Amino acid sequence: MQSEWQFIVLFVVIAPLLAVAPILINWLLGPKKPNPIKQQTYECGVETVGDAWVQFKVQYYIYALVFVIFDIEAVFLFPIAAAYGQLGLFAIGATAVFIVLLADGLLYAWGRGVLEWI
Amino acid sequence: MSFNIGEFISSIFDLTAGDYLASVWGTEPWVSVVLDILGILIVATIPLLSVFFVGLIERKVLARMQDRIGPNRVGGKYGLLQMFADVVKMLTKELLVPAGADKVAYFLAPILSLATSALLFAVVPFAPGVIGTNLGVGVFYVLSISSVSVVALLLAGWGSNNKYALLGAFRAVAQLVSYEVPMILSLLVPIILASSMSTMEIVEAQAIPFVIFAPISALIFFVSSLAETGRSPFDLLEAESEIVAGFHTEYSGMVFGLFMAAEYMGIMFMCFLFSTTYLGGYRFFGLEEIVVGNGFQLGRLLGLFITIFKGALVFFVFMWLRATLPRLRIDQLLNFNWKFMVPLMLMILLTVALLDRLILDYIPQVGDAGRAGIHLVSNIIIGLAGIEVLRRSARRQRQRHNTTSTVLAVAENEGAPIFVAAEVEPAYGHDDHGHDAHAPVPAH
Amino acid sequence: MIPLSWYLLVAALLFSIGLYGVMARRNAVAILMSVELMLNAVNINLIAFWRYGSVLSPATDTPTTGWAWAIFVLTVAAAEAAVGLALIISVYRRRDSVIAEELDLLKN
Amino acid sequence: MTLEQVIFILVSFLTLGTGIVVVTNRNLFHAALAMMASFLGVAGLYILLDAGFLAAAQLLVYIGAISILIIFAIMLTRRMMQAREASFNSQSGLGLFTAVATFALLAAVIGQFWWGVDAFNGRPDVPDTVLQNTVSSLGKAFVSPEAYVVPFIVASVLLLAALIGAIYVAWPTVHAEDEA
Repeated sequence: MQSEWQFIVLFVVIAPLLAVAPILINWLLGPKKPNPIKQQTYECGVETVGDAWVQFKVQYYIYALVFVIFDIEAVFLFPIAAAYGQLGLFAIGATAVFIVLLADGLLYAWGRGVLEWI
Repeated sequence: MSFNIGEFISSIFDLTAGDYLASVWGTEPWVSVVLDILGILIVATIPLLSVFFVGLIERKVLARMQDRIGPNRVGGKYGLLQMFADVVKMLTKELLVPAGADKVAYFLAPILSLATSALLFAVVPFAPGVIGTNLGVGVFYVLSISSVSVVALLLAGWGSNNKYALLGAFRAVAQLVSYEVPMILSLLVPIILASSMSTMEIVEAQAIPFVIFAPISALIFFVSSLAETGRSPFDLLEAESEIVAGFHTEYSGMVFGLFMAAEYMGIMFMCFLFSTTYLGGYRFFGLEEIVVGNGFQLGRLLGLFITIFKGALVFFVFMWLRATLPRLRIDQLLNFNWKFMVPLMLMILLTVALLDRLILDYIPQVGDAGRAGIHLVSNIIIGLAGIEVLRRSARRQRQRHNTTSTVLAVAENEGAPIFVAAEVEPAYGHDDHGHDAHAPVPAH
Repeated sequence: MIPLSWYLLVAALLFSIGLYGVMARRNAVAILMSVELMLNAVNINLIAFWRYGSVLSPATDTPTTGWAWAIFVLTVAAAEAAVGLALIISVYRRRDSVIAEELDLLKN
Repeated sequence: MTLEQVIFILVSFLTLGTGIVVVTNRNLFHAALAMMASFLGVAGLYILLDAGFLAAAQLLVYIGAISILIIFAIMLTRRMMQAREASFNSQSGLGLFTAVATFALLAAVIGQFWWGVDAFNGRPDVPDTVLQNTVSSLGKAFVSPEAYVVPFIVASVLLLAALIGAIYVAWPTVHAEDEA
């Protein structure tokens, strides 16, 4: 383990404790008198109807999908950008091909109309 | 080497207390662990505590912009203790768990939200050599942590067992993941220009701030950081006219306070990240010799002040926009991202990558200033072209609206999901796709 | 010090857990999640062998084989999840079911 | 025990324990949560193996993107999630047997070749500069003709195909509506 990552590992352990402490204090200090009316979920003042599930549009999935593809692109592009000083024109060309191919995907999604919010 | 209180205090002013303690304690493994834990406590708690301050400032500034006074009772004339009073109130409220809630998800959400916001600060370079940990992949680390924070919203929405919370969470996630794409692309530009991913080295490379190299890309980064932190005009995460309070509808007391604190910490971090990647971090034209040089003991402190000053400047623009702009509709928001910012940013990225290579290979004699000038010109040309395209498409859209009959125009407007009702599909199952919710759904 | 075999054992266990999930779960989404676990196990192996093996090789440049293939596995995993979930959503819309056994469209 | 060993054991327990939850929990949402924790554990293993960049990539891609995709899919198909049916199929016994047999085989191979071999008892010492250069070497390798430029371009074609295919499949057409 490199020393700079040791910091991150310890931080990942400690950071949630920062959030747990206020919740614990709140639990200790606050009153504890729950009742069914108080615990009802909020629905603009009327009684709650059914459970929380509604049928979602497939649109949400599409946005996440395009995002996943660009995320992977980032995983490739960040090391290349970090090595930019040592790259030649061929490398830039290959990266450009990579980006243009993925931009094609975006164009397809656009042309197909899946990016329209309906 | 033995401990000397005078040297210790002077090392604190020099912002090198860690190095001093390391030299006193030696090189045993536990020393690095203890020093890391001390560093983590500093890096995590100072942003957390400055939320008190930043929140108050924002309330005061917003109030002044809207011709109000703002908090002015608690803690004297300026309401200095207002945020403390708020926290005391939050801490003494009942910890309510809504009926039917998924307790694991319900409590994990605020914890994850705050933890990720705190983790972001590990790589902010505050002054030369003053950084939580100088990761070689700093900017990439920031991206990965901020993409984890999206999960917290989903957990909150799911855990609350509330329709508005779930819808709000879904919308928020759609917005955040969409705007993460231009943010990724615009962060690549400083990395290319500095040829490194480490935040420290990006700052070191900015003899001329990168905002001068690529102002349009800086603007795109700024806009997407607004959207990532859910600030106005992109505050659809909590659009109270549509989805009550979004994903934190069912949260109250300190659990809600944690979401609030995480939001402010995220905003502060984005301000620092913008000033690190585009505004030159702790460097400032004339002062950088003093800041970077080691001869003067106040050098690092000066760097700290410059960093905070730049961050505060960006934060002021955040507040200014919040006081000025109305909220966007979600279709406008997503269209603007996918159909304008992402293509434009791809163009800028390709141009910067190609141009910089050509400059470095063929005309290295132009120096830093010439390089900046060439990039600036190309960037502005692309930006103007983008704006022209935008204007044309807006004109086309207006013409289309004018030619269609008024009735149709109204119907089109209603088709846009201004109301929750338009977004909730009837739960018939078969067609979870784009029917206008007002139209009767044919039974299959 | 951590021996190489510890990592390999963890990866083997994770792989077996994922394999069990793939074979035993009925829900298609759950099967997909198990497949992701198996791919992760493969990646652990790639990186472990990189760190214990090829870093030592006397190349002029830093060897990156393990990393590069781990990232390609990541790519394949993402593509697989994207298409697999799209299929599941599509099938759910038509057949109203995400149970893998009931999807016998090609049988009849 | 050194700090590294402690971290390794904790992280392994996180990875494997949540992995078991993924394959056994009836609540799909909780299974997805456990999967994220398992991915986090794997990222921890990468950090222990000096592959910090990959750990960050793991968080970015697996937790930040794929898990969200999976949760969205769970929500879209949630009517099946009420857990009224069995979550295991008839061959779960066979599955358990296969999994155990596979593990036994892998463990036998590991025991044969790598267990207790001196050369693999600890991570070889490598200069820090080499490890720090890995990311930029990786960037160079992706776009150099001697290394991975072909797989790199093929990966982008794969992603493009996945994007187009997934949109084509998931997006309801008029035609699909008629069929349904």
